[in-house]
Amino acid sequence: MNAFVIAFNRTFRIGWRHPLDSLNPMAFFIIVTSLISITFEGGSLATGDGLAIAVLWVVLLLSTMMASGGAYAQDYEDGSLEQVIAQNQSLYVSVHGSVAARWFLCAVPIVALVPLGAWMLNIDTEVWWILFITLIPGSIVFTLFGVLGATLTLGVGRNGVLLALLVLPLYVPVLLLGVGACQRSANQEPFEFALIGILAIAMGAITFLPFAIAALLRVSQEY
Amino acid sequence: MMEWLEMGGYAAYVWPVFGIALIFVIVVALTPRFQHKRLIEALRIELEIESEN
Amino acid sequence: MNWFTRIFHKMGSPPFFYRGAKVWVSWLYVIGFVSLIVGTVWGLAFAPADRLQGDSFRIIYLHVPTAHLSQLIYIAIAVAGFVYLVWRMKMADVFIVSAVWLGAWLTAFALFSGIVWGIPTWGTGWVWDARTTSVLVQLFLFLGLIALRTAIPNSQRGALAVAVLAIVGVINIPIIKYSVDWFTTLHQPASIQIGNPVSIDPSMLWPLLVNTIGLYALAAGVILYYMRINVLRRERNSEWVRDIVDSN
Amino acid sequence: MTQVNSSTLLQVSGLEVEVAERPLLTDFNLSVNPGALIEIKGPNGSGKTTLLRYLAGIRRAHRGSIDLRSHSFAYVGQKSGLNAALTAYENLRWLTQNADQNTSETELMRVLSELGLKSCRDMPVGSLSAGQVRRCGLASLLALKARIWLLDEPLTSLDESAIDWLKGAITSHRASGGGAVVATHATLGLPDTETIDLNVS
Repeated sequence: MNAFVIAFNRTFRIGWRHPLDSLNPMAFFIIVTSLISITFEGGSLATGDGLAIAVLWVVLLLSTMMASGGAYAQDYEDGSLEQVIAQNQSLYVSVHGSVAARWFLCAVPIVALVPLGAWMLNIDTEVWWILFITLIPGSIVFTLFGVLGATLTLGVGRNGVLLALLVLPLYVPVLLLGVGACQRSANQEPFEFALIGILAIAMGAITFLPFAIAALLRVSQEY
Repeated sequence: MMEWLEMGGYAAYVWPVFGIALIFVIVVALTPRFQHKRLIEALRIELEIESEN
Repeated sequence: MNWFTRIFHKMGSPPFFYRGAKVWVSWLYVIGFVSLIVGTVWGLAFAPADRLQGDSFRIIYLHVPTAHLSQLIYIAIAVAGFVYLVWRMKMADVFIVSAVWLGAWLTAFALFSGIVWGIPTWGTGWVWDARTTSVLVQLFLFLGLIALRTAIPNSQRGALAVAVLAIVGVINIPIIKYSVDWFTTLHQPASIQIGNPVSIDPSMLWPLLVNTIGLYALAAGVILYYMRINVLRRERNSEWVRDIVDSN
Repeated sequence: MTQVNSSTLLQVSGLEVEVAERPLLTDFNLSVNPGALIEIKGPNGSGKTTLLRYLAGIRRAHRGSIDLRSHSFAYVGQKSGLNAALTAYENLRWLTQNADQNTSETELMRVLSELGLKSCRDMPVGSLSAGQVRRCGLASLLALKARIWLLDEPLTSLDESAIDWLKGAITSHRASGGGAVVATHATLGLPDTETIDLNVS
């Protein structure tokens, strides 16, 4: 069977058995969004305000990072990672499967909550579709970088802050392009450049980051 | 001389930057020297203990 | 084996490097200090003041070299990371470990001097434009590299992790520049631009050049010095280190 | 030198085993022939586990070669390789898929019941006892149908009956032309065992 399918099935099944790993970031997303809208004097954030879009993106970024930060930690602990490496499956393909499953588990539920967040933050309904279009590739990149950060810090105890330090700078371009595209669209200005930019970054990340992740997984066994 | 020190009214900006740079350069240039000495000393002690055994 | 691979291998040999680099360190220190003193005195006392910015522009003599050098060090670290990734050359990792701290400090100093320079020049210490933002992100990347290297004591693993992070980061920096450039055109009027004098008078340029050379030389000396220390630390169990310790 | 045999299952020549970038073994040679049982002995830190990880391909050799001759192998390390959230059956199925084998459900069930884990089929591995988890890991030996077994301290937390079962399994594995390399400090006590003492060499 294909290494992609095997890794996808396994990661998805394990994630399904740990629903809290997906639900906690979702709860985090809702709570932070509502806290922000409360502090803007009872949700008086002006409609069409660019700030609301930026807030939504940043909260989504943080939730996805939280959700994907635990990737491979269990596999590393329980020895299934060494089984994958020992049996010489294509680690690159396997990483793809695993990341795809993780995206479905951790990022898709949060992206699905975006209408709720956008409604709480008073974002114009006309902007919602562009939010979705940019957030889907954006969340893929966030997940990939999150998994990269997780593999960088594999076996390092209590790695929450370290993960944030490593990963957040890498999130900057996608964040800027995504927020910019949504804000421009809200102002009826052209935003194609940003959309193309996000897609290009997503393609690059999908192609190359799994190589880095695979290399890090392999070396994590060479202690 | 005083005129030069005033830096055309920008003394409060120019001198702190150069002062911190001076400290920075001295610290950065000298630390490896101390570290090197300390490391050699530590290695020497290691060797001594080894030769005692 | 041609001459290039021979030098490559020799440089990769720790005892050869340790002994050979000693002279280089001294010379680089001398060149660095002399040029820095000459350049700074020249810049502070003899170069004319800028027509628009007055004497505050003299910060350029420190700001520009440090900013450039910090970027160069980041790129060099990424290249060394690539070398480590492909050839597993241990000296590349030694270089990374020896250069990160200096890179982080230089980046921090470039930011600091930029802020101090910005206050009188554009009336604000901070502008979220492409250059400042990318330098700030570069500082975060340096801090990340340092944190990662200290968190993973196992040297092979830590080295690889740092190499990967450095490469991913160096690809990110130009992307950040472009995306900030695009993003800020939305928000900020083009009235504020970081001072980059289009035509700079030679009498102002010379001290800058001398200072740049001095800083590069001193930094190269410091990095080489740290590399010597790290080589010694890593090879502590080998025969040649014992000889050196005995002779000291 | 070890004699090179056309039917050799696993051929190791000139291997350098390093731990934390320091060579622990240099020029290590080993060949595993059909029916061979090789016990690797040595005190803690002598590199038993590391050597086995080299053989399994988890660590890559920088010097020397490890030739599996495209034989399938099963590796049971000190970590079980089983996910706590998945059931015993799911874990076993994943291990076989991971080794690119299609073992049928009936076969997997037969293996589980042979190890007394039939009732645990649908229980997550996290809820099993240490001994049961260990058995489940060893069950993968039968599920994988591999020619070469690489076992790291297989006796840990096994009870009498499980040890007997393991000895029987290794014996029948050898009888059917398989080979096994076992890193252990307590000998299995099986006939015709080749012993490699890492402390001596």
